Amino acid sequence: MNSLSILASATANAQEFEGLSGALLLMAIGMVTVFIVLLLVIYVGNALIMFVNKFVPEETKEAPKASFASVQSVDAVTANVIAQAVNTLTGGKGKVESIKKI
Amino acid sequence: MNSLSILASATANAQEFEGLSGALLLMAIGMVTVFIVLLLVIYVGNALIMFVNKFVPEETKEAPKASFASVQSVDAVTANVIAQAVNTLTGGKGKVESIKKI
Amino acid sequence: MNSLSILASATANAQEFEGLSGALLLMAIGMVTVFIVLLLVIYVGNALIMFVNKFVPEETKEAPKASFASVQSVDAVTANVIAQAVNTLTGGKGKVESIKKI
Amino acid sequence: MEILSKIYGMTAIDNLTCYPSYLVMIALAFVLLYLGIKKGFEPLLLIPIAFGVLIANFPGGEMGVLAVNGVGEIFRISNEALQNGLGDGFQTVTLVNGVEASQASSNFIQVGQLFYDPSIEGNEILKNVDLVSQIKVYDIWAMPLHDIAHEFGIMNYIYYALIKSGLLPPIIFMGVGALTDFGPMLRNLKLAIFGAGAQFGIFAVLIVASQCGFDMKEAGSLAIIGGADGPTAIFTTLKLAPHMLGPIAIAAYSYMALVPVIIPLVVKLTCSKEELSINMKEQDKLYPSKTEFKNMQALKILFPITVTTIVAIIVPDAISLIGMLMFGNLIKEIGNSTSRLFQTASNGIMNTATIFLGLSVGATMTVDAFLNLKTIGIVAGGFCAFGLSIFGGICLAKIYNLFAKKKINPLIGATGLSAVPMASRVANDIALKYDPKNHVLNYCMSSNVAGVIGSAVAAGILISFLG
Amino acid sequence: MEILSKIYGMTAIDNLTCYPSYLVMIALAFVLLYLGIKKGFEPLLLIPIAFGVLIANFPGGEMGVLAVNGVGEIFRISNEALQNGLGDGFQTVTLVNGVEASQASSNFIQVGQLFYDPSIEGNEILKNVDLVSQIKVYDIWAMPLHDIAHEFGIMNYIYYALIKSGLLPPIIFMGVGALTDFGPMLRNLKLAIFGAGAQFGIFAVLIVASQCGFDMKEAGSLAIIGGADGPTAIFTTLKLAPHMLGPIAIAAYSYMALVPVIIPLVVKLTCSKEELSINMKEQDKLYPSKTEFKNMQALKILFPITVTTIVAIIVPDAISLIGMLMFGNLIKEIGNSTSRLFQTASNGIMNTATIFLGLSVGATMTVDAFLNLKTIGIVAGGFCAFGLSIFGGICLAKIYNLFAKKKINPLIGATGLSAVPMASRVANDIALKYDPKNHVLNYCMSSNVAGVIGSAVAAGILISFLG
Amino acid sequence: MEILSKIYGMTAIDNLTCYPSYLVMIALAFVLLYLGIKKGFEPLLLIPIAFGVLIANFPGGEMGVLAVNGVGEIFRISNEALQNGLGDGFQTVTLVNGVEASQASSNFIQVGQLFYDPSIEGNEILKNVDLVSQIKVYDIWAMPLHDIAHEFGIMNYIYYALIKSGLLPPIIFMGVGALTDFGPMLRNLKLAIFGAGAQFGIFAVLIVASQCGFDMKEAGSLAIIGGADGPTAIFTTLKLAPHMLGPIAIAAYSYMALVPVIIPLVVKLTCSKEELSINMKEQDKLYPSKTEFKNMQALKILFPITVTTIVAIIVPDAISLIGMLMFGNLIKEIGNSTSRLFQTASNGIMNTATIFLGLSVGATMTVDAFLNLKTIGIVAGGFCAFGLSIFGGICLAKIYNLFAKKKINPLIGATGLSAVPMASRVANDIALKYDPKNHVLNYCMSSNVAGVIGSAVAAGILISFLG
Ligand code: NA
Ligand code: NA
Ligand code: NA
Repeated sequence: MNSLSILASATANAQEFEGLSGALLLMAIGMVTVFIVLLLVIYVGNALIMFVNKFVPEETKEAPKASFASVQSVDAVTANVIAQAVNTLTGGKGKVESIKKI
Repeated sequence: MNSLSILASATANAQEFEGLSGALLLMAIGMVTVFIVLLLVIYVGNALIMFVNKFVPEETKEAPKASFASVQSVDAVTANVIAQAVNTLTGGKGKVESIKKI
Repeated sequence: MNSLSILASATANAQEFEGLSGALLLMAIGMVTVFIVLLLVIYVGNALIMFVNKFVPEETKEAPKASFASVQSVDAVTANVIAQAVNTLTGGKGKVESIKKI
Repeated sequence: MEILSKIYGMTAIDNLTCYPSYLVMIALAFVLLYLGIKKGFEPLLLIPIAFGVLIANFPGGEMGVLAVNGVGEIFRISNEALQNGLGDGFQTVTLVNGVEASQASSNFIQVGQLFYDPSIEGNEILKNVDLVSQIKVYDIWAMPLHDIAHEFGIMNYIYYALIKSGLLPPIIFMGVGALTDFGPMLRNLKLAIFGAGAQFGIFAVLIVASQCGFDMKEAGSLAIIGGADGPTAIFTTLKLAPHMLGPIAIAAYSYMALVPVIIPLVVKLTCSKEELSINMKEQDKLYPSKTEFKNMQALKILFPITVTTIVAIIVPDAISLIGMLMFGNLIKEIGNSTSRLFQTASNGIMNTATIFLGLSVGATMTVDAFLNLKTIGIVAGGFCAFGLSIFGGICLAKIYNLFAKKKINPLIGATGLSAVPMASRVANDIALKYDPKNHVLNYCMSSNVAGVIGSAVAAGILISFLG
Repeated sequence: MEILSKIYGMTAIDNLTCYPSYLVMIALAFVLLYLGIKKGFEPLLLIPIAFGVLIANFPGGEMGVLAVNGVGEIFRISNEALQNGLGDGFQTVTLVNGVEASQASSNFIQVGQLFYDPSIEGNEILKNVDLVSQIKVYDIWAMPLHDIAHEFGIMNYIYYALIKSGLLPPIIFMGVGALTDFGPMLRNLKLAIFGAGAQFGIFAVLIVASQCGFDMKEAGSLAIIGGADGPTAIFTTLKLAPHMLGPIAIAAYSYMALVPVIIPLVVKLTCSKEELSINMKEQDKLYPSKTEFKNMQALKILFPITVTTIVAIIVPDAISLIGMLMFGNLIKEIGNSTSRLFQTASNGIMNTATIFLGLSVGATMTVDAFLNLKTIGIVAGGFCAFGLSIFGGICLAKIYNLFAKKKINPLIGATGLSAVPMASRVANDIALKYDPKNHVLNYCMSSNVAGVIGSAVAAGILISFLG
Repeated sequence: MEILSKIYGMTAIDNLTCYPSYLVMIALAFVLLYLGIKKGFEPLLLIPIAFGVLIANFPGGEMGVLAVNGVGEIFRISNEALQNGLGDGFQTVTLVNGVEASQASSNFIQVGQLFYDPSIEGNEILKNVDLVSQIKVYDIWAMPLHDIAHEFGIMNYIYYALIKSGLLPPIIFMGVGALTDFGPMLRNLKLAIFGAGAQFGIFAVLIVASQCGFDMKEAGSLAIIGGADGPTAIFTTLKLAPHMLGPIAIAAYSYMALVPVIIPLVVKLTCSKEELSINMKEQDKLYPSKTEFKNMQALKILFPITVTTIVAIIVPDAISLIGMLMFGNLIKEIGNSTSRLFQTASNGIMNTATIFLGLSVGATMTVDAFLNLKTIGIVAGGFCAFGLSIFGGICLAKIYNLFAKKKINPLIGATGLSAVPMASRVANDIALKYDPKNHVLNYCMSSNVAGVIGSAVAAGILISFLG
């Protein structure tokens, strides 16, 4: 099978599947492909589990922190958002008793 | 220098800067301009500081309140802002001890 | 009046309303229509009130829950629920003592 | 009186009385609103869709998505041409400029702000043969988007910019991915295979529909309802048979809302009490799995990348759906460093996409796109596809049980349908009815999530071979 | 020195000194920023608009929305053509290629990165007759959106994609609807009629403006300022007279910000102390309403659907505004099951729409679009429309009181203007000034919200008959 | 077997084995994902970019941004033409229809769903001379956006609508502005000048690159990496050399992530211990500033407006970047009355822009756009530009210290690079290493933020003179 015939088969269009036999062929193609894909997901998934267990067995504690280029700091954003919340909620008269990050 | 020659110089395009001398010219233009801009920012910024100190020396206490034309109330906004705050702050593990409205 | 003439009248364009008489005609059309619409809103609104009082007199307690097709879990929903809770609680003057995530 | 006549001319009353089919569509909108609001049928999608149907079906409102023929043409005649032609004699009109009669859209002509169907007798205006030559033909694929907005209103604009372009279904899939947890699937990876079995309904209904007057593209669009996945159904229909978008989307979301009815029905017809009482946890104790999970976090990050690669190699046409689904999932699982993106993908972007998708899909449901026999076929065929998909999953589980020692509850096959997570909840409830200790939820979630991948793959196949 | 010369050529200084009118626009931007920031004039809209005016008016920045003539043409000449033509003799140029002189845009030609006005003497370049033949004509309606961005910059892109397409005003109305509570209106449904009376200013100013040099479309756009509703004014102007968009939007939002000044002014001129002291609650006690509300929640869900249907039948052209308004309200009132959509419609979508609407409406305020006599007409006419609308509502209340036993405070007529909820608050303050126990807020809200519907209907009528 | 053959034909396997360069791109995607996820290299941008690279490089997936030639043409041949031509004899093909061989895009032809490179031997299909005449030419600038989506998939749509249009970089700058605090800069305004010195790397590398086989436009795009600012680099590249967008964006963001490595390296090579120990606070005490700040709030509101005006006058081409940056900052500093807009600009809009920018910039990284010698030049040249910019800032500080009494720590020069705020933190850590009491963070923030303005200005100059 050379690449030309591949190309031809890849470019099959609706007409080729007209009629009962075409529809049955499409069903066969479809169900086989769906099974192939999910079997691959299962097998490669299992390989992945083994890979992870072998090479990265420990949970990473600290994920890298998000940052935007040219962004000041996330703390500032947090503080700002909280300030806004309090401000909006209380109409300028509220107070935040305490904000804890555990 | 009349406006025609200005126009011509303003519309210089890539070809004019081909070659080493062109690139050097562009470097000179670029660095001079960057310095001009930031010097202007500094000088005008200082003027601004003096202007503010002289004419609006007091901090305004109450900024005007936001409103949308034909908008009823801000309950939705409040809810959203708090959601944002809680979300941003906790990142899954934080807690807001209390937000009080007096 | 057959549908052809209707069509013609419906497709009137700016030229037809040039001049003082045209503008006056447009004013008449406009004010009459605005009154018709708002009178209909009032009358149908009153009918609606009667309809609701007669056929759905009880407040439904439990609104159906939001769900996205193929949606798993609820981190985003959690944020939303908090927003809702805050909204309900405050009602413009309430206070949220604490939102804790342990 | 001139005033009242002009006001009457402005209103939609004349058109609504001439063409009562509009009233049918408005009534349908009310029914859908009722189902979405009161009955809680997938309210997030059905309510926008229903409202879209409502506002689309008032003549003159320009809020309906115009039907186009197979090559993207829209026909209109200017008001001047119309008025100039009134004095002439009338003749029957047949559209001859290359439009196939089989195209739904060729039957309809927008005249000024009104719609006229040349096949209806008494429709004098278009019988004037002189007018036909003055009908303006718009090529929707050659018009800039802002010109579409300018000529045909904002709903056509939203439709072509966001829906017909194929943008929103993958965007919604990004949000779905950001809200999906592959943990249960990873813990019971083997059960994912039932996400393949439960695509049976798609291909079975494809065969039936292709024998019942639908062409292959239409049959494929109809059949994908059996995938039980809204965005997938919409994406496939847009590629294969966009003129059937409205009914198929509504059928897909309605049946997904009816999962608590349909699954018990199919299960009752096909499964014995013994089968439904199979306790997965006891099976796990009898035949314990050797798999251990030392680093679930890393696994969950690697998994979406892996699945994307596999699907992209085998079914490239499914990559816009699966790729975006997995991207959404990835930015969730990475955690802190991409949580900003996750928040926006799963909230702001997804909700915005849902609103515009719903409204404009609803707006495609104009009279000629809905009131035809194919709609009945879609309603019936969609139901069959749904049922047969559940049946396919159950059968696969039964076949598996014939050969394996470690038995599998057929409910896990049934949830291969997708409709996450409602199908799993419904299946769990059924299992608990037979044995109050038999919690199958986590097992069902595996096949259930796999069903999303399965139906996206099926969609890719249909698009690849029929598109 | 070559360096400094080239730098000088790059700057906007030469253009700003040649055409000091740019400086006027920049000064205007500063004034608007001052009003928005310091005086709190509708800051959410006026600040983006003002910033849009600022960045639009530096020659070479490509951030201004280009004026087009009536058929959507833009004229430009390439730099090469310009430079090639420099050796030739100069002649006076008159544009003759089909451009009507009355179109504001035909007066201006963009040459390279600079703008030249052929009507200004000493503008040698365009006097070269050979150059005229080389002017390139762009048809804005035939250019794909990304080509508009490519040729004319992002502000034109945003303008054509979001504003000229008519998309953002309905989107903002969706957010407005999600933030509107029809409860007060439902509780005092009868008072909604004053939302009709207070459209008087629109049609009165339409008559005057049409007699003062504005054509009917321009007069309609100017008059709609009297609707006291920003998105409605923008939507109408886009359909009728887009070249006046900037001044009309700014006038509309400025006068809405001035409601606390304008309403007391009109009230003082037209109402007696007795009228203003009419206590609605006591009237309610004297003539109690029989209406009871057993299920307000259901009512609030049914109401937006009903209003949509009524408006869609009577004024189909108002449906994109009213339909989206009511859709926003519906997803709010349904509650839990659509709260995701409500959140996004009333926050993310609305704020995004506001930013882009403001910036690009501001960017339409280029020299030729603003510095002409019509702007004065808009400022004056808009004020009259505002005042006459308030007057119309008050008159209707007075007429009503002539015939009815149960009297109505004319302030409720005044708030029919809309400008929700500021008008109601201002009216309430006035009432309290005359009688500290006379809280009319809830009554005013009825006519106030009805005024939004009323002006959208008026907009639909103008678009229907003049568009 | 027919079934398996058809499945094989659908997969990307055949293409991946024929053209292993795809595998290189997929591997690159994995490397970038690793760097973004595990190493924390600018994850917000690099992870979407990496995922974009991944999904773009599966043949048949239609998720890659197609390369176009200099005039925006794309070449394709239909499947029918291909199949009809199969019977004929084969001949070597040379593309002759006006495409310059130097254009990257002309080397590649999309045939049906597959890509073929006519320069590779054994590529029989395109050797058929009859087919060449049937190659369809698409003009990307004449195709409506929805037609681009329809013909080339959603990634091309997103790319042309949001990226190539130049929209997203200014939008992201709006968000950046909303997250920037000009307070530290205002308090040490003099130090802002180092934001100018640290643009040296841009123009130095421009010279070198222009002598090493890059044309001036490409050299400018490469050089702007030295601005250490992602959106600025993307914006400039889009205007000057869009075919190099992918590698430049990745280089820019990677080096920004490497700031904690690059700055110490350059500092170590150029600065003595004495210089690094200069304590700014003590200098302040020795030579106290006379400036006092009576109203920082007003100052922070006036400042962005002022900077916008200055930049707009001197470098109009920088206004879309600087204007949006300052608008974002303005709506933040105004406070309460525009906080709705600030919230959305800095969250929803910015995150949405980041996702789509990342994915589609990644999707431009197809085989032919990346696997060429220029990529190596970009990687090397970008690094030099980065280093030289830091060097330039340091030199300026040293020169300043030669003449001034009040000495300046050269670290403040180094942070003129921008890469806010990481550069400042890194510089602070270095200073603390030499003297644990020497906190330079607040001083560094001044030159650091000024560096953002500086590189946007440099970008405007490059666009103005080379664009
Ligand atoms: Na499925
Ligand atoms: Na109004
Ligand atoms: Na920089």
